[in-house]
Amino acid sequence: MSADKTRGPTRAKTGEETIAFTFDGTTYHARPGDTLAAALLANGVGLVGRSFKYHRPRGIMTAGIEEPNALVTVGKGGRAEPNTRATDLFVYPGMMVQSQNRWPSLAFDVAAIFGLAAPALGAGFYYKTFFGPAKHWLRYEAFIRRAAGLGNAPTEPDPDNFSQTAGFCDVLVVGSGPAGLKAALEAAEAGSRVMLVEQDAVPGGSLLRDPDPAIDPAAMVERIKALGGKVLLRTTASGYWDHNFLTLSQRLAEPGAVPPHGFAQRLWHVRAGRVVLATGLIERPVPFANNDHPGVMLSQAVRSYVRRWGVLPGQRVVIATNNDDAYLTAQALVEAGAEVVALLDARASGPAAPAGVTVYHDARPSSVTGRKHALRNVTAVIGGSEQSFDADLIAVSGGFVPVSHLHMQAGGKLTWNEEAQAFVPGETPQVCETIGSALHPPAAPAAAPAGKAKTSFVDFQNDVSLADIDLAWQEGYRSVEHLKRYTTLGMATDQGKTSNMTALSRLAEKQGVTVPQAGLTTFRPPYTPVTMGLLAGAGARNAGAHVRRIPLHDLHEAQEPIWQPLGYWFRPRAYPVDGEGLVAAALREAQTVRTVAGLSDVSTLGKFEVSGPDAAALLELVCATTVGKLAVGRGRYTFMLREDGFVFDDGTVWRLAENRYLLTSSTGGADRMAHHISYVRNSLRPDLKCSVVNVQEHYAGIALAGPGSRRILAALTGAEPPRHMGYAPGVLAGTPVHVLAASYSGERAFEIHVEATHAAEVWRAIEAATRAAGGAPYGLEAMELLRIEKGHVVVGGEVDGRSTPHDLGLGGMLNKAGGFIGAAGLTRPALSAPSRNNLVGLVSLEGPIPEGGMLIQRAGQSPQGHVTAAARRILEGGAIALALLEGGHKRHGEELIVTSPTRGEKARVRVTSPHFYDPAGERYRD
Amino acid sequence: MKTPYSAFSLLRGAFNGQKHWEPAWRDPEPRSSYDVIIIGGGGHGLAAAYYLAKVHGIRNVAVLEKSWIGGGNVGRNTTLVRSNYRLPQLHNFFEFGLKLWHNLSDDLNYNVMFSPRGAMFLGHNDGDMIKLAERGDAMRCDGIDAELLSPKQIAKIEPLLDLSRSARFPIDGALIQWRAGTARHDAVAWGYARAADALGVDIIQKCEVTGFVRDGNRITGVETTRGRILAARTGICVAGHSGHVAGLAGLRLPIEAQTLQALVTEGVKPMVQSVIMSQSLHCYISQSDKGGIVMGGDPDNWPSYARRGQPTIKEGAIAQAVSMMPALSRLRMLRTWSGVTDMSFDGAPIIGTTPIDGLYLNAGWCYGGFKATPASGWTYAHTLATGKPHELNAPFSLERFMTGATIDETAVGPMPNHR
Amino acid sequence: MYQIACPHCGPRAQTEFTYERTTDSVVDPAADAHTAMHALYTRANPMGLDDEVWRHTYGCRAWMVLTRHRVTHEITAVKAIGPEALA
Amino acid sequence: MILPGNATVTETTSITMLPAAPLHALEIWGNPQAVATRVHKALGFALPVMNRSANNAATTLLRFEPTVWLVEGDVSVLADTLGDDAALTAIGGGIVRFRLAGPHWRELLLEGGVFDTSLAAFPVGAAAATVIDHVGVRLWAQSEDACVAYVPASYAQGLHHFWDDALPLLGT
Repeated sequence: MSADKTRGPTRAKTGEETIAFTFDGTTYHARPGDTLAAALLANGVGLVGRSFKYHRPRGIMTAGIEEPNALVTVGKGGRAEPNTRATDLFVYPGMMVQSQNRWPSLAFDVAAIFGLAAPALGAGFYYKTFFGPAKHWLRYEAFIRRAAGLGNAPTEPDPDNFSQTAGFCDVLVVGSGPAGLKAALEAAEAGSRVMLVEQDAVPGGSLLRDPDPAIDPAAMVERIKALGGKVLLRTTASGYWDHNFLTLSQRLAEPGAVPPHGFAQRLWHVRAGRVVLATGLIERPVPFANNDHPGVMLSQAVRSYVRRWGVLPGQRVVIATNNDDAYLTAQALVEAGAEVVALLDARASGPAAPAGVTVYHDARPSSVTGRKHALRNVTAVIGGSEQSFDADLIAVSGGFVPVSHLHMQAGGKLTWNEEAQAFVPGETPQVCETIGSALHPPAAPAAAPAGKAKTSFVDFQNDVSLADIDLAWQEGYRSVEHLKRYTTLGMATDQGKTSNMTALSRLAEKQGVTVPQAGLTTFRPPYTPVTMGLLAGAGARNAGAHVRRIPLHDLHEAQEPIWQPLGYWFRPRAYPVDGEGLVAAALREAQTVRTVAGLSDVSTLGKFEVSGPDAAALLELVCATTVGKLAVGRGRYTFMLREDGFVFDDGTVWRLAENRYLLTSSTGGADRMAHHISYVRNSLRPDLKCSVVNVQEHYAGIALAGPGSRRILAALTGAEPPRHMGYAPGVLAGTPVHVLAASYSGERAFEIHVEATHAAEVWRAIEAATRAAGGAPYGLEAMELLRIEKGHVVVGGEVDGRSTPHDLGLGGMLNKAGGFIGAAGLTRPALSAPSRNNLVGLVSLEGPIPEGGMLIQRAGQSPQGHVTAAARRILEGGAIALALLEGGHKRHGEELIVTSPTRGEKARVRVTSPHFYDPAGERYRD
Repeated sequence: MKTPYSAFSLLRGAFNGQKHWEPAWRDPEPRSSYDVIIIGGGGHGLAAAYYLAKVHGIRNVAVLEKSWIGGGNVGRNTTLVRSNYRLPQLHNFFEFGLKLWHNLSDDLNYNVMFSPRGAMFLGHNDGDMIKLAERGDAMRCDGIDAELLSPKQIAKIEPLLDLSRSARFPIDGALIQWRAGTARHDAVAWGYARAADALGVDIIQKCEVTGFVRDGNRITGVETTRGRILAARTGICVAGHSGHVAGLAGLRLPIEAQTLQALVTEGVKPMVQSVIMSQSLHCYISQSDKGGIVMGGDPDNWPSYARRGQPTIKEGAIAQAVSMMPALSRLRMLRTWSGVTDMSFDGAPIIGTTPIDGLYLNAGWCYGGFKATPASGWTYAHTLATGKPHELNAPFSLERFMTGATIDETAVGPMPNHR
Repeated sequence: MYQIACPHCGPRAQTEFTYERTTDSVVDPAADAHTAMHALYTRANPMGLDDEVWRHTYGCRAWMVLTRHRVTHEITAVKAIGPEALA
Repeated sequence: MILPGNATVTETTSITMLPAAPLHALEIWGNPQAVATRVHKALGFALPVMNRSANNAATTLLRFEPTVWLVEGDVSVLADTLGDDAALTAIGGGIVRFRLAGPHWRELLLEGGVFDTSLAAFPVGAAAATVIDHVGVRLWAQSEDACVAYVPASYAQGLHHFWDDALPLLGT
């Protein structure tokens, strides 16, 4: 693209243009330190993007993070970052940039036709049309959705990591302008632990635009660092939360670039003793017709491009202002060799202008016309009459907005500065202060807009004009929040940084009140948008949930089992041999347990050692069954209730010694059980003399079950194993173990608990002996078949959080003396209503029983219950299931239908007792 | 009579600068008494007022809003609308509402942009899939649409989900409700307000209730920042602040106020077609018409009235979302917001009478109030008009906590912070 | 994220703590059913200070009562609860 | 796969999984002063105060909880001092010890963390329980140059990977 020599943005070549990058496929060259915006302007490119709604051509308006127009996609593949501000992106070698929201090209965008329909598409037009059934709206919507949106999201996974790091300091200073630098250095010199945060790539803030020979930012930064301070560049304080906690987002690499250490960004979680906000000002644009065209730029931005980057954004420049600051821009432009064709000052008087610059007072721009990359002409209302200027750039300043976002996020209040027409930070509830220009914005009196409302844009990205604000007012959307939501003002990626105050002024004018009376919108985090990957951190890979490994993971892995995720755990589900599938393997394993013996890993069970003279008293509070009468060396099944009387866990309790018990509970409930017991012991009964220690991970658990289990274990330990529900310590493979004679499978069975670090030896010994006897390891799936056939309930299945002990057939085991947690809740009438869902068994009369299926008497009926678990008889064959059925205890023998419409399955079943196998327990009792 | 909304009228406006539109609702002074006062100008309160006027012919109604209408939870949610609950009391209630949603734009003559694009719950293991089937079967038996999807079918709808087996929580399938979707939340409040106003309901903004007028065990009106206003029946409808307002009448509720956060990213071209939720993870994702990815997670599970969430809670939800859909990684979180939710003690709402005569309660919506707006308004209007619950809200009584007839969808018991 | 002054560990990040319930909803195991259910199922919900039971779950595991403001989130007092500890 | 003794070593930092050691929880529920005196006499040093450690050649005591001490090493002399006021419970099977050594160990522990590991806040000899990348861990500032982290065994591999991933960032 060849720049017009006398029009549009330009920069004299110096040979420093050493960094090559591409924009929409064209290669350009930039100097080190250039932002993309500076580099594009230097190469004569003024047209950078298209607006959201009307697809109007847009250029570069600012030189900072407030940029509403110049949004691009940078990078490729999984690193591509859409909607990146050209003003907040430092050029690096090989950088690839694409413009957005245009088709087929930036210069010719078909969707610009929306602009023609603009008169019918004012604020909230969509609320007034597209009626008909919701399905019709889906069709309109598909079209609207494609037209909306900005860039494209990547479709590949992100190759980079994101770090999240804790930070602590006495003083956190946000902003490295003159005020921030001074505050940070003073704090560091006073011995405080200091963090100084700057969103730019170099320190200095406004000094980069308006250098002060008396202040050397780089030297001050070095001094702060030497005093032990931390200075973070390319870092934005994006959130200010409770108790002086702030989140800082740091770029370790520019968007789209390959990061040097594999980490693209770092999120700092900082707790600060004191926070100093030196966040400066953002300049206000000026509303006039077509004020969104490339070549309309904020005055300070123009000065930044001229002074910091040596770029002339235009060569024939009109300046429009309501304050003194823009006169400095005139000065900078004149020094750089541009022609300032007019300085329009809305005020009746102003300071002296640079030599050769004509100042017009009582002068406001009313419209501009433009060509592709620059303006053609500026029209102004001067006094009462219009005058046109041949110009390629207009630098505007409508006053200044203090950056008070963090102050407000911290819960701070704002006060109105009438002279500056600006809200400035006031009181704050946190240990926080604002300093510098954000507290003292320059005077800038209000000036009424002079152009046509319809194309006088306020929110540039979302195409909200003065006319839209007027329409919202007319239709009764008069609170600021209604106005914003109705017009979408301030909802774009710049979050209204350049639009909020202009809109508020218009609203105040409509209401005939002052701006502070018209209201104020709140600022919530983030200050500038933050990548989701950064907020996810390492959790992007694992959802914030590390896999929990069982102690024998590697040993099982060697047998190539089918693994089963269970909460965060992974457990063997089956050990297939000879190409077996899951179903066949599980059935073989279960049959082996029923006929010979099997061993299984039960390490994830919740386990608690409770010791001390009051151990039994604590357990009788936690457990709903009796505990205190257990003899040493004996155990029993138990269950626990929530305070509302419903069953929430079950397990076994064993008296290991006079004052020592072992309580087991379900895998899934182990963490909440640990918390619950701690609550009961420490909060409710701190007086009890006992110790509760969570030994879930200390002990690995191995279940050995089957008719041959007793003989196998006796041989391994050299001792007669305990009888059913007995406990004995023992030694197996040279390792001390606890042997608990408990049966989940319905066979004679033992749990062998061993310190996890020695579990492998014990497992190997038991496995060898079991295999020698014709047995085999079994996984969760076989365990499920065994327990369903036996009619044992499982937490998360039949124990569904809505069942009472009576529902589950456990009512008879309740501690008659009461006094346990949940006893009070259990007395409520609905917990003993006859229509409650009760645990029953189902035997199929026809067809396999779908798990989760609904129980009905006839088609079309509302369900009366559901199948909680289905299986087949292990040795006999035939489908069985456990179910919860309305009034089920009294419905044994009834015939019902199990239906699963989502799977198209159905079965005819008979209701039975849930105990299909050895209901008397003869197979494990002596 | 207001100018009806239509494409024709919009086109007419193209030639007159849209100068023909009147205010969507009036700004009346409060009268000294009404038949019914509804405290709270949120979605539910405005909907209840609309149905009182439309269905029950009771038009002498005031909606009192302490701030601006729609500024509470109806304006700060993630706009999901669905009826895919496991428990019959819940799915029947929400299904009634879903049917109202499908015709709401026409009914109100205000496009609320209800978009039935489908809402899916992902399952990540066999246990999840059985629970999803159970839920779907329960719904289907009661005549509500639900369909199980295989990973291949999911891939056709949401190709950007990580459907690989190496995902931390691999996706085994999903339960989708096609008739579920999203709506434009502000439009719901504004649409109900405009329609209620047209039927004569007084919508009174900047009018905070500071106390109740009491005669024995009967409430006869309210004290407000704009004076005393009397009414035969007064309905509380201030979810988020129910505990506080009921406290003014001396009631302690089975409710704890918690913060629920949500966020939206910068807009991108369409990448998420449906509403994605998960049976095992605690985040939900959809894409707005403007292109922003809207998502949320679990509440900050401790009590607060501040509309100010904690960053780490949000980061946890985002980690889950990015792990499910890695393409979200380079999108940027643009805006966050929080609502104050009424966490009830079984997770289900409370709509009905109270121990005090003349005082009615609509509360306890937890994080599911938006989708309930039409059904809640409809049944609350019925209750306010007749003094008795509609059959759909009868199970959601305040007494159920003391009797034990709780409606506990997630089955975690009485502690809202465990929910 | 709050900073909570654990009586045993000093100021720590809220991430390490879990909220349990308000002190007025602690159910005495010996209470009669009505009292117990009333405590379990109702809250005062003040828009101001309330006393709450918290636990330093991912720290010293001890329990404590926080007096915390529901709107400003200011924590005005922290009191240890639990078995008698060695100083 | 990580086996005991496995380590990650860079130029400046090493992460070493230590061999299993006897670990016990010592919980005191009654007469704390009397127990403290008896323990002091038996061990030759006083029970450490909250979030501090104390040790001799055979035994190290770390106090992470108001009523519970983590005892590393020999407990034989302790067992006789407890009476009906306290108990010892073995927990070593469930905990993996990592030694994080080198000048950047404090910085490494800030990754995914919430606890201030600076020298002022966490001096040598200090002990603290906290959470790192969603995992509850216990830390002991063993020396200027090294820290011991006690990690739940099931999470040990996950956390080791997390720390390995973070190593390139240290000192940058």
